[in-house]
Amino acid sequence: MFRFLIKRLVEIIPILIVVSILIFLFVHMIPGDPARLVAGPDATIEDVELVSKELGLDKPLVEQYITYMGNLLKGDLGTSLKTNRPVAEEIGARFMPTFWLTLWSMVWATIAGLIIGVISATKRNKWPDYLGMFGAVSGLSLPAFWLGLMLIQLFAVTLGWFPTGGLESWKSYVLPAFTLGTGVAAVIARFTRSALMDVLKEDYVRTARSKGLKEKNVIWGHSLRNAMIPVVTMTGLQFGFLLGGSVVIETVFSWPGLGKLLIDSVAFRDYPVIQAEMLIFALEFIIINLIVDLLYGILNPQIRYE
Amino acid sequence: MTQYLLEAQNIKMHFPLKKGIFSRKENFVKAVDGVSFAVKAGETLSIVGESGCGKSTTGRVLMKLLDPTEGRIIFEGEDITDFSADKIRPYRKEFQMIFQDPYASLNPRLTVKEIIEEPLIVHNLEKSKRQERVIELLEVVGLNKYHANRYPHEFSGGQRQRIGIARALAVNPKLIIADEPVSALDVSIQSQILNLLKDLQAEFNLTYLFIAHDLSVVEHISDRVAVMYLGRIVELTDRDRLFKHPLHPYTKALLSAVPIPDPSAKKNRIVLTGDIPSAANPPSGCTFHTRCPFAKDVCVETTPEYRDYGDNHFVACHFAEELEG
Amino acid sequence: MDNDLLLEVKNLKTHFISDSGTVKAVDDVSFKISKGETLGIVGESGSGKSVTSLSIMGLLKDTPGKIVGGEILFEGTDLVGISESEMRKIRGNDIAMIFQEPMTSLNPVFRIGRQIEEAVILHTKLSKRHARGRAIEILTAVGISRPAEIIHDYPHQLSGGMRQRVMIAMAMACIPKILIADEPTTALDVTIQAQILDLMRNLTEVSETAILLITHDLGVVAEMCDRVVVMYGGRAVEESDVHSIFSNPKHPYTQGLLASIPKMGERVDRLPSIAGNVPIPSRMPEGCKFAPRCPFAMDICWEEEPLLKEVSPNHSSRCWLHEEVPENDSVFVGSPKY
Amino acid sequence: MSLENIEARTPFSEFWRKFKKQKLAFISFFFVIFLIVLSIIGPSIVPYDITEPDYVNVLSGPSAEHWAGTDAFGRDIFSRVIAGTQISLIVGLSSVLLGAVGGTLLGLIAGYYGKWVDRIIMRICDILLAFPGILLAIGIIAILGPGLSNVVIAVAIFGVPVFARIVRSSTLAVKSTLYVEATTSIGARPLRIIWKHIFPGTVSSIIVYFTMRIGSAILTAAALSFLGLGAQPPTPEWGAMLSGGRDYLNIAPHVTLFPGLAIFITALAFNLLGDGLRDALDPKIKE
Amino acid sequence: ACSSDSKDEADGGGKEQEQATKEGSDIVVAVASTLTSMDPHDTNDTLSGSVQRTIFEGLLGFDEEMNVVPMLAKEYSANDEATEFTFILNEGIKFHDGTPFNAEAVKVNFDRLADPDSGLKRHSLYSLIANTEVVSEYEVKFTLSEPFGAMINTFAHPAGLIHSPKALEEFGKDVATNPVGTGQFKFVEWKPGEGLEVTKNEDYRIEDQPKVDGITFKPVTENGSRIAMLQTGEADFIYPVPTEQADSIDGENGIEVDSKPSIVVRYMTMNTLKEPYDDLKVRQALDLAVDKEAFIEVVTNGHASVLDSIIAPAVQYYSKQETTKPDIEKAKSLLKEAGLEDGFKAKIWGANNSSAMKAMQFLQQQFAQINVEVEVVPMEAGTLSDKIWSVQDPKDAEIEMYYGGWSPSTGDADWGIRPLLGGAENFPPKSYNVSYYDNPEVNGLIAEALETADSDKRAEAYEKAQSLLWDDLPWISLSAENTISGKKNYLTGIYLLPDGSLDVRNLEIKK
Ligand SMILES: Nc1ncnc2c1ncn2[C@@H]1O[C@H](COP(=O)(O)OP(=O)(O)OP(=O)(O)O)[C@@H](O)[C@H]1O
Ligand SMILES: Nc1ncnc2c1ncn2[C@@H]1O[C@H](COP(=O)(O)OP(=O)(O)OP(=O)(O)O)[C@@H](O)[C@H]1O
Ligand SMILES: [Mg+2]
Ligand SMILES: [Mg+2]
Repeated sequence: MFRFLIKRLVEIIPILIVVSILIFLFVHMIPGDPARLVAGPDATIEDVELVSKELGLDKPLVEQYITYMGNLLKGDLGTSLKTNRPVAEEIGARFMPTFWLTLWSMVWATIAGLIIGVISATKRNKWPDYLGMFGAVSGLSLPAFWLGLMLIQLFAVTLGWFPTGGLESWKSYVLPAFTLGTGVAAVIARFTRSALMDVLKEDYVRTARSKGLKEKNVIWGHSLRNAMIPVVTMTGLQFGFLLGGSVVIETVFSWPGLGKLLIDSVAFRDYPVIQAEMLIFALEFIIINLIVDLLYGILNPQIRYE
Repeated sequence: MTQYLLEAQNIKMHFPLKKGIFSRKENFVKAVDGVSFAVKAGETLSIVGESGCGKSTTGRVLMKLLDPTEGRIIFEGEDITDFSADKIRPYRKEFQMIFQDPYASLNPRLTVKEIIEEPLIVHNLEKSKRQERVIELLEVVGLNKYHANRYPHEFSGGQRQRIGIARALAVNPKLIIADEPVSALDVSIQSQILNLLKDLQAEFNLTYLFIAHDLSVVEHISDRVAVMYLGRIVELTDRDRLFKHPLHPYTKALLSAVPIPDPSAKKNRIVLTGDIPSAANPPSGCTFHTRCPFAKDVCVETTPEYRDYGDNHFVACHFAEELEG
Repeated sequence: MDNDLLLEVKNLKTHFISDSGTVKAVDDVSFKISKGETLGIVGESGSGKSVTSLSIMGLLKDTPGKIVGGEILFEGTDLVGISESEMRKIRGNDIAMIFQEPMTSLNPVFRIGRQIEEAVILHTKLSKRHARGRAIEILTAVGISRPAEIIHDYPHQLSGGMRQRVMIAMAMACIPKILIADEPTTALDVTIQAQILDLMRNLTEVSETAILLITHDLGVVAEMCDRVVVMYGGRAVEESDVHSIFSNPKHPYTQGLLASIPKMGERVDRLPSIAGNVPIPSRMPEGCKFAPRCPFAMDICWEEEPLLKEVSPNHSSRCWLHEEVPENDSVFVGSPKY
Repeated sequence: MSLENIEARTPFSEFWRKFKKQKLAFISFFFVIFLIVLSIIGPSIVPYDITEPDYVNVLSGPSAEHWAGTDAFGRDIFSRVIAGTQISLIVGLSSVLLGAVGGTLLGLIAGYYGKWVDRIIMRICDILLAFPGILLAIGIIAILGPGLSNVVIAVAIFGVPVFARIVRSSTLAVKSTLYVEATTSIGARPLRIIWKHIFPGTVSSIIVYFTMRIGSAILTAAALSFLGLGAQPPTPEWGAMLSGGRDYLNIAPHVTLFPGLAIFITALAFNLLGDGLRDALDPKIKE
Repeated sequence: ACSSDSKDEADGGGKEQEQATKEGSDIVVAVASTLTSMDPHDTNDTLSGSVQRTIFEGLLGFDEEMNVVPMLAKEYSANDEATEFTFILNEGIKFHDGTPFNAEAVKVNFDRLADPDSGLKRHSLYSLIANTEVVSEYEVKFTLSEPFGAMINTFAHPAGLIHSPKALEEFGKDVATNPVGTGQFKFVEWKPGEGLEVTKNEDYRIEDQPKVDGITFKPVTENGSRIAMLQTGEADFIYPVPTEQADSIDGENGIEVDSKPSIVVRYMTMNTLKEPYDDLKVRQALDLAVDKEAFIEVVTNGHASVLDSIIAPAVQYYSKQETTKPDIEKAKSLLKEAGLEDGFKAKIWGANNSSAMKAMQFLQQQFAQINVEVEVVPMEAGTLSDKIWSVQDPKDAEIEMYYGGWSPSTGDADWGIRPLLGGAENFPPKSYNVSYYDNPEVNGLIAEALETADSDKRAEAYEKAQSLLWDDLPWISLSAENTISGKKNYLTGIYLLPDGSLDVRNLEIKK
């Protein structure tokens, strides 16, 4: 297992290099001159040129890439063109809020999704199933910003239970985590339902029943763990997406997270920040895939590492 | 030397073993590990053996659906082993396959006509003649033209197997590799298909390579029989010889294990101990030594030679002579 | 002998009701099993063998199937009406079952040990430790050589034969009164099949467990069973002791079946065979279900279904021929019409 | 009994029978048909001109004349929502269609040819997946310019890797079936095999995912509108209407409510339809 | 309740309502975007500028009417040629780090600004400073390389705020995150994305000020969320308040909305090098088609006033022009005269935020009346700037109509006219003249006004220029915007200046 981990970690490096080149090219392909944006609309051409020189944007692209990669290898992500702060600091400050928000969203969404999914699968084509799936699909069909603004109106402004936004205490997590999680809960519920329905048709479920086990044990003990295998992949994927930060929710809830930073950086063509964020997303994806693979091994002994 | 229709020379097929996502592929499943035999025109050669011993894989290699790890395939004296997909295409007319599973081997989305027509299209038969040929084939296998526009799921297992046979016959092949064509069928249908295969052989002078695990079926249909164990042929000879004077201990055990549908029959059975070893990790020496009641030290150490015991009775056992009595 | 009667199935009817129609999967099946006896059920695919066994086990709940008639008397109580919780006490304890597919019938994510212990703990209230002991014991009994190690393995680490042995161990763990074995060896090779059949025979001899053996292999029936029920199209068409079935089959279907299997050592050029196809269960013919394939079909066969009648002592058959042509036991011998 | 006289059960009738049993999906199916009809005739049956402003009557709530009230320019929201069906459906359908076509091709190629072709295609898809969708959209819209067709392209690109994955996995499944092997043994060329045998085998999973994806495509387009990257005004695209009205959320909630509801119901209908299709097309689910 | 003309209602919503109460003495200000920098010399967004104003002071500043008022400087003088500016400084002032404020400190700051190599975004404002001379401990003299009449306002510009020289030396470019000034509040902490906190400067030079313990600035981008924060009391002061909601929240939940004229103007430019906009008649026709009153009602919900020059009334040297009433008939006949009786097709560019889209749609609707079919092309900021500034040859410029806004941050007419309409010198990419308007007469007047520091002469030149521009219509003037802020009614003395920066000098919490 240790060897497996090492091997997987080593594999990350070439992927990140390819990703970094792609990102670099993509980011520079988007029209828009950061110097102009940084200097502001009332800047004169001299200002812009000055800024451009200051930021090193006057150099050829290849040279810029080499500098960028050189710094990257030294562990230096550069400085934000917009705020002049080190990129590491900009991202560092926003990473944990995004991470915790994602984590809490995933936690409730997974629990709720699993419960709804199990109930739906066991009460297939009866009203709890319809209700559960209707609820789940509704969760997928609501525009997030609308839901967020509605929740703020109800729970923050009218009832005053939770803050409207920002990150102050545990209460700050409730509304954004709820909003962010609804879609995920819906997806998990649907995946769980269909995976469990497949599993319930398996022979070993019949075997479990033939032993005289209670239905509760048959489902939660014997079936769910098997059904979790596809659910885990999907949950991992969702987790990966959410870790990138959700622009819409961060905007609505004034959340100091990565998604908002990305949008702001794009608006300013803040290349170092965009590039660093993208690299981090790619890394997150890889790590999550790794965790999913490990979970796979735990859930399914057939694919356990040697 | 007689001209063989098909010769398999020391065929090996090793699949890289990918055990889950966590390990590197370093092991191989030796599905077929050095199989040689030759099929004469017009005869039926059967291959029997237990599940996983490499029967289907051998069939697939001979059909050029898999590229063997080692060995040569000679068809009508021509070595076709290394032919590319394009080069082999015209030869495919000459040998066709019937599959074990009549449910999975027919595309559920195509009508019977489309299924049977496909080889005709692939081998460029004129459009005008195809329709006729399809109806002709349907009749040959005991169906009729009313069935042409139906979908496979509307047919019973036996009927589907007939469709599969019609497809194989469409291009007038010389050789048919039948991979357990009756195993999935009901007992009462099995005999219909066996009879059909026999009739067709007589009518079109077909050569069969018949893969099976049911010894009573094999005895009924074959001219010669090869017994496989763990990727190798352990015994090959005429049907009568094999059933009356088996030499290899495995063949003997196999024959004695077949349940006889007669409650008053006398059973003196050789019940083997142990399980079939895995093809990924076959035992040393004679691969059968782990279950062989007569195994000696030499069996553990050296692989027995596959030799002609006389009268084209091939066997791979160190003690074939001693055990004969 | 009647004191030994364990299970009596009377006129069982199990239908699958869906909006596309009713499938009468089992329609009038009756048989009895006594202590220590092995009853075989043979029949073609779809003839209702598995549904019969699932009906006895009360495992139809998750399917659209429903017992619509008949009784299943287990030691005098009718299992058809009893509650799920009472049924659970019987399941796995008094009546246990092994399934056709050893490859898929074990839960892939749990260790072997746990899967055996589960049933033991449930029905015997043994402690976990003792249950483990019992698991090892029973694994030894089914001929597994390193039981203490095997209980830590996962199903995929075992071969098919071993898995089926584990399944048998699981079923035998609580020493049931009846073991229902639904095609226990169909997926196995002949040499392994021989081992498993041997094993089952020995086990039941020791514990006096009765076996309901479902199969389509007449060879297996001949070797294992005391009595045989032949099913066709959801009906029991013939029932008798094993010897008279093989030596003196009454029903044309049974006769055809016996004739059409190639027998080792008997060379024939062409096999006799039953014409036609296995009927589609949702579209069973009126009258006798075998009529469309029967070489002796008469007008009445198409119109009215015959009843299962005793045609000689302890030998019943469901055929109009017995009414018309008394004792016509040599119809197929010598000159098969197929 | 001969087979000739049993009533023909084509794959379609089998599907239809199972599909009819999915009540929610069945209703959704008719709703989707209704939506499609509405999107065709909608613009010509609306009571008001959808661009004509009425500065006297801005932000008035639902009333007898304006069933869903008016927006900031005094335009009739009901008419705009109805007329917007067309554009929103086109965005949803065409972006998914585009993504599906691209993804299906990639998935078929990756799945059929395997080996390095597969690895390269799948790595590209992974990278595409890891790319934040919004950035991709901004990039694409920045490069190609604003406008609905580019929104469609952006949303389509999100779909490509997902379709590719799905199609690849069903390609692998179909590729390993005996009937594909049988066709290979006949000597059929890869193109024929892919087109005649493998592609039809993947269609059901494509259709299922297709319908489910439409809902999220409409929502993605709405999220792009939220960021100001959506349809050009005054196009009555629902997402644009919804995000345009968000500044009035507490004074004129009807401005967002109706387009929001339209998005919700449409997404819901397509999702439920997809669910139902999955159950009806999945051979594993037998009643 | 608040309308554009109730300038003096600094403290009052119209409605009677309960007095809200506040615990503690720290206030929270929610703002619309994230802060970029705390280095005034290197900042170009108003928001960061207004936060900097709480930490720093400049030599001069603005009052509520955008008049230049003394701050760190007691008094100032300039020579007639507008090349020499002398400041007498207040004495006894200390920076937050204890460094004394004196002429040397001023010199360090302006040398930094004037040095092109320092790479500061605001360098160009001060690039004319040829020499800064410490005359005495509390007197500095600036010498410009060429006359620049608007220089006084430039000194009052938020970019001219004074850093502690010690901090500059210690932190270098990192003063951006370690601001040390002389202002009422000391910098405490700035968490990226979360907000910036300042605390009371106990040693502030004016007794009793400031009256609150600290301020936290929080970025809250979404309008609805910002308002919700004010409603729940999570924020005490928010800005901007979206015009749509300004009236509805005023007077509820203890909220007062303050809507006051600003120096921000909204207009639509036309590319005067391009057909048909090169024809004055066409421009006149377009102008006549737009109902500006309606624009203000529909687009800004009344929180603006009709722009009756090309600069806002609060800008220095503004001179009111005659507004025209919309006249569709006349507009049509003008088009006919220009040979375009069937109208034409056009594209209007603008930002992709909701208010710009609204404005562009409004214009689209108005022009439709004279058969001018306009396609609205909203663009994301970076793309838009690229489209505008990547033009090398004016003839290649794609731009036709453009909806934009301008805030002349110096408060002087020069910065309100020159970059936008100041001739070929200011065509993109050099500056922001997207009308590609080049009128020698106007150019002459602009130059003339810069050659003197004499207010009267300058006023005269700008008056002429404004009138010329008004008639020549390089753009359609739409509105002079209001700045709208919302606060809890226990706050007094906090308001927005016309340039959008925040004044908290007299901030107090009513108990
Ligand atoms: N594509 C493959 N990749 C890896 N292993 C394979 C592959 N195909 C077959 N094998 C392995 O090769 C061995 C022989 O398989 P094969 O299908 O030839 O057996 P068989 O004799 O036909 O068995 P059966 O009677 O069950 O059909 C088995 O262990 C199987 O798992
Ligand atoms: N869950 C189900 N839903 C609907 N019909 C079913 C179901 N299970 C079984 N049937 C029907 O009942 C009939 C009897 O099936 P059963 O499984 O008992 O056959 P069998 O004799 O065990 O066949 P095999 O030898 O193939 O196992 C079949 O025709 C089948 O279609
Ligand atoms: Mg095989
Ligand atoms: Mg069965």
